[in-house]
Amino acid sequence: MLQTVALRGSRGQRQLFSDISVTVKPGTLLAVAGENGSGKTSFLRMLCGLLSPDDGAVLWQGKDIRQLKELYCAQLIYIGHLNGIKDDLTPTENIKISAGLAGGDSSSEIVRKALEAVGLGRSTHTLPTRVLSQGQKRRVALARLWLSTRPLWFLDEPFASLDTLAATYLTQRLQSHLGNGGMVVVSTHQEIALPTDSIQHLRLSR
Amino acid sequence: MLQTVALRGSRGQRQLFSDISVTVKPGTLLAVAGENGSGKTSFLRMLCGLLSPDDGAVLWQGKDIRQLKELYCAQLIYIGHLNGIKDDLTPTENIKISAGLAGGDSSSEIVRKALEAVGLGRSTHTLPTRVLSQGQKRRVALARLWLSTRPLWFLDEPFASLDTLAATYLTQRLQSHLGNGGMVVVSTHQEIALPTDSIQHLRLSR
Amino acid sequence: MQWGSVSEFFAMGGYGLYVWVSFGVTALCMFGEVLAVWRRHAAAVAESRDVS
Amino acid sequence: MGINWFKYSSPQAFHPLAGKMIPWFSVAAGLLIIIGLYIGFFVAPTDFQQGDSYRIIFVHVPAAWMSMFLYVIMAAWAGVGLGLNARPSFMMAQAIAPTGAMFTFIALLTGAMWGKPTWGAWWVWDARLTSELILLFQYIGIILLRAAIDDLRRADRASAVLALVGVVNVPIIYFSVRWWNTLHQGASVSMTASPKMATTMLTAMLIMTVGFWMYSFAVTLARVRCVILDRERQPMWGNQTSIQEVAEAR
Amino acid sequence: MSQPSMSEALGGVVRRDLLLAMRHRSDVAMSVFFVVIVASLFPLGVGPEAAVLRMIGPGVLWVTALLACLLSLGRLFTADYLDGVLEQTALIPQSLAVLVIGKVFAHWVVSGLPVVLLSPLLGLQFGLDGVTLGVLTLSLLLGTPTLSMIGAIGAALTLGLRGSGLLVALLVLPLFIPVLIFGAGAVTSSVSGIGSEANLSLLGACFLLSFAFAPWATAVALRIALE
Amino acid sequence: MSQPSMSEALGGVVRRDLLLAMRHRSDVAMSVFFVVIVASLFPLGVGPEAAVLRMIGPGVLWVTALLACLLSLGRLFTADYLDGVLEQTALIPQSLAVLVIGKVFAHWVVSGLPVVLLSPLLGLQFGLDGVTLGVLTLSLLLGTPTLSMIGAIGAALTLGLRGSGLLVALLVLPLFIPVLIFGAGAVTSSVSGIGSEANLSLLGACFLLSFAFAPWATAVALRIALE
Ligand code: HEM
Ligand SMILES: Nc1ncnc2c1ncn2[C@@H]1O[C@H](COP(=O)(O)OP(=O)(O)OP(=O)(O)O)[C@@H](O)[C@H]1O
Ligand SMILES: Nc1ncnc2c1ncn2[C@@H]1O[C@H](COP(=O)(O)OP(=O)(O)OP(=O)(O)O)[C@@H](O)[C@H]1O
Ligand SMILES: [Mg+2]
Ligand SMILES: [Mg+2]
Repeated sequence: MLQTVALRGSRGQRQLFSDISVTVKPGTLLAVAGENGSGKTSFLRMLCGLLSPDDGAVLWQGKDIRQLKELYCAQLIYIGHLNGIKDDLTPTENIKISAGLAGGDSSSEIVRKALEAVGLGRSTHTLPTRVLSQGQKRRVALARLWLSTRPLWFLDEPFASLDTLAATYLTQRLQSHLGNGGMVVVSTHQEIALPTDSIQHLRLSR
Repeated sequence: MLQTVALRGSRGQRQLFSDISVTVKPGTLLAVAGENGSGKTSFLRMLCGLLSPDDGAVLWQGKDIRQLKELYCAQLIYIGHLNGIKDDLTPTENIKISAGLAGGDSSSEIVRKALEAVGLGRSTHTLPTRVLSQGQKRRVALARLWLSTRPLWFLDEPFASLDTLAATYLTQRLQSHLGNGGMVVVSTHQEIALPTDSIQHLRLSR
Repeated sequence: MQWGSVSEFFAMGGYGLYVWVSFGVTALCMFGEVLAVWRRHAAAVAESRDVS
Repeated sequence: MGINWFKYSSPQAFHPLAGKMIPWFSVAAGLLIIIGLYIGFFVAPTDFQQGDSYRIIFVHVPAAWMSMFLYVIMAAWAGVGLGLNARPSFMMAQAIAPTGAMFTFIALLTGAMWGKPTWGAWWVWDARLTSELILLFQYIGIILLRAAIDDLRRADRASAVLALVGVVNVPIIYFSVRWWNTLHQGASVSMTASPKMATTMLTAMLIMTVGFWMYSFAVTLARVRCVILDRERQPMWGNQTSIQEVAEAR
Repeated sequence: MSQPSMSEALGGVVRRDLLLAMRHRSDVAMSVFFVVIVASLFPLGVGPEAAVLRMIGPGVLWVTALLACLLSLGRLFTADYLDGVLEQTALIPQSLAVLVIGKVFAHWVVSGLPVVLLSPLLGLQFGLDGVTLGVLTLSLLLGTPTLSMIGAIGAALTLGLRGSGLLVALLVLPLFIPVLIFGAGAVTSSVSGIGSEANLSLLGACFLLSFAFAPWATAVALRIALE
Repeated sequence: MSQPSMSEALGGVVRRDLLLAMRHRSDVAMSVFFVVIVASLFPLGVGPEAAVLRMIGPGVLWVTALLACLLSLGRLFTADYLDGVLEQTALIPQSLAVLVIGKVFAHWVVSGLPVVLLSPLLGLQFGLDGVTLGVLTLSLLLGTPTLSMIGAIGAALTLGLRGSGLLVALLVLPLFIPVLIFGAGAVTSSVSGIGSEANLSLLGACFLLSFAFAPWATAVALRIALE
């Protein structure tokens, strides 16, 4: 269970949000909405521990994530605006290495399946990621979700530049993750086609 | 009037599209659709002359753009996946300089109006663009459209990472441009809220 | 006191140049720093008055 | 939850306090330096080996000591800032750097002025001299790194890390004369051995040193006040009126 | 339709790059400090003998200038390439070669000019005399823009041909060497009292040659990189 | 839950960086090329007298190695920062300091090791004898990883800042100087027949010191840069 307690965040001189207390229970998704520049990305990075809050705390299973450190990192996946993949490596290599770094199974078979699950055809698996299109790069980044056994996902506008087919794949994956008791925090400008009872909304305003 | 004649394009070993012949008349918009990796970006770059076609030609007012060169560049605006703005300059400086480079009016007043038209509040005009959010950066890039007197616009997924308000602004701007006899080629995964008679669809398939 | 006259004092036994440049530059640096900080403070106060 | 009471120790409260302390330190500095100079020039005898050139010692050694002390103090504030996430200690570190750089420059310059008559060269690439030059580069690096970062929070913490890393150089400077065979003079003041210098010389030097300390306190505190005002002007700490009152309540 | 004049376009490119450089006022100070520090490294490594220092001085200073150029070459096009400004530049209705001259000029003002202005001081460190200092400054004034110009080709090619950077090195470094030899040669011959006119005019020829061809080659390389 | 062992995480980081280096093998070639060119420029610029060359050889070679390290520092974290790999690395459930060691090691293998392996050949150019060549290689073997380690701190501190190539030079060169002095000192003392043990053990001390503190400082600096 992920909890925020009176979280306050600012960038530079600007306070973005304050006094945010939400709870994300297993099997639920928190959709963070808000205008451009309202602080969605900052909020997500704070939940990951990449950004430190001005005030308040983020609790995982009741413990402050600043105490948990690596133990907390082992619970989460974060996919930000940046894809976090190496342009000069192929999708296969990228996913293989990041699966290895996550401590999971990284056999070629599994990596191939993950890439196919996200709709990348065989022929693209061995091209350098640099030559892929915007949407294909995003798919490579998202393929990590298909390998993951971690409960906590933070996705920053995962649907951006995906076509409708890829968006469906992603929605299905989110649904199955929630079904397994996973937790998701996602920022997006779009509607998410999931059962409403599993979605909780948070709106940041400027 | 923009015309393509039996255009064929390929990247690496892969043929992306072939035999594309479309005509974009003044006051109309060409919406290019297609899955991720189907070649939308490549098609747009080809229309700008950044990429050379394998076969066929792009004609502007009946003349091949490879002959026209700089004369053709003076007719168009291209906004790609990359924003083409300098992270270390402020939005004002960025727009001012790119207006100057386009040979247009670049008075502070006009620049300010353009930034406000795209929904960027005063306080963000003088921050370095680096600290802005993803969507705010995109807005800065799009602000160029409000300064432009050029007839031909190429927009590559302009709606990506914009919030709904910004998307409305953009749609309105597109409409007024078309109303003035402008031409737009846009690639997007979303529906565009414009009168259907001014939209022409092109679907690229893999 | 070992100095017979003022000029003897300034000559510093032939090492006047070295000694006085040392002390002079030190004094210059220290006074300069004080002046710079003082002016910066004045400017900061003036500006914070402008803002409010 | 992390305890962050340092974060709330208010710079606003510190500003007038510093304002009250500055005059005392300034007066002390002025008096001590005048006394030190008087003893140095009129009481201390001429050295039988070096003649009167040795009188450079009265600025050289205090400046050299200050350059090292101030670095250590700056690094200590930086460390406290990093450890407790305390903004005021970063401000102290920021305020000390220019003064430290200035004393380093003075030590180098007066050393060069001394070296010409005694060693016959302005500059030699000796361990003590080189490491002192490195110290100057370190100060400049810290100042420039801060200037290169717009975000205050990052600027504070990045220059703090750099300051801490650079501390290794200080013992190198201090012990270089003992560790290597250098042209430069070894320590003549030490805790263990009795002073080798004439007592008047030593007295003058020590008084000058204390004077330089007082000067550093005064200038640093004054600069901290500027830093506080500069930072408060940005609306982060809100409450503009109270800042103006603070500024005027000097 | 709206089309910028050549001076407008050139001015815009130069202004943007200078503005970027001035964004942090410490930028220029930095290249000065870099040169000072590197020039002081050599006495540290080589040892303090004055005769040796005077002998290696010209070479060391020239290598230092070259390195300052080389270090800052990375920011010539890479940033523009990554943030999409380069493709916008390619779409400006002016000859790309002209715009390249603008970019190279701005780059030189920030990274080359400070070194030129500083060189007399550095020369003093190495014990060079008055006339030689003049020759040093003049040779750098002719040589550093040439290096920037040639470097631009390399920088542009590196954008396009990621895999074959060795080819780039093979192509550009040999072009750097003559400039270095003529430059250092001019200073050395002045140190030993021989006239330095021959070397200086060779440097001038290098400058003209690079001015005539480098922008064009760079523009072509950039278009290839953008495809 | 799935948590990589330390060796898995370290291995992953090293493997990715080496794989990337193999993708553009030119990077490796570049630093070798740089060293060869700069080292060969000196005999060209200074003149062919054997005695002078032997005297300046150790210093020039060490300065060259130092500069090669400096030039390649930009590659250490910048790319990872821009494409988001760095923030993913910071989220790996292992101490970031350990992962930094992995990255620095991979960087050294690509940019430092080739220089070490090449150094005997370069030493021959300057007329160094057999024992001295050994000392040169050994000193570089101890010194270049130290340089990479120290350089990593500077690279991390200046991540994402403009003009960072020069800023990084300014920040790390002061810390490089002791390494340079001990390294060049070891070789010089071997040239003049004095034992080089003292300098070599000082180099060793520098290595241990930097190994103990630099990764930690770098990790802190990276977290600051990512905020
Ligand atoms: C640019 C050249 C020089 C530099 C950078 C320099 C640096 C320093 C430093 C850092 C100290 C303080 C360290 C300590 O207390 O052990 C010091 C102390 C001292 N220096 Fe220098 N120095 C230079 C030239 C000279 C010269 C030319 C002389 C005289 C011949 C000299 C005489 C002394 C003396 C007597 C002390 C006091 C040592 C003690 O009592 O502990 N210095 N110098
Ligand atoms: N140094 C600074 N000074 C002032 N404001 C800053 C500074 N750094 C960041 N900001 C502001 O902080 C906000 C960061 O927002 P963030 O990236 O979290 O937004 P977001 O909700 O993810 O937006 P988007 O939908 O566009 O991705 C922006 O509004 C930006 O202008
Ligand atoms: N060297 C190459 N070899 C093989 N295929 C390549 C090569 N370079 C590019 N491609 C392919 O060309 C296509 C480029 O597509 P483009 O970027 O135009 O797509 P797009 O329609 O804009 O996609 P998106 O919606 O994701 O932006 C991709 O499918 C990519 O895999
Ligand atoms: Mg965002
Ligand atoms: Mg595309």
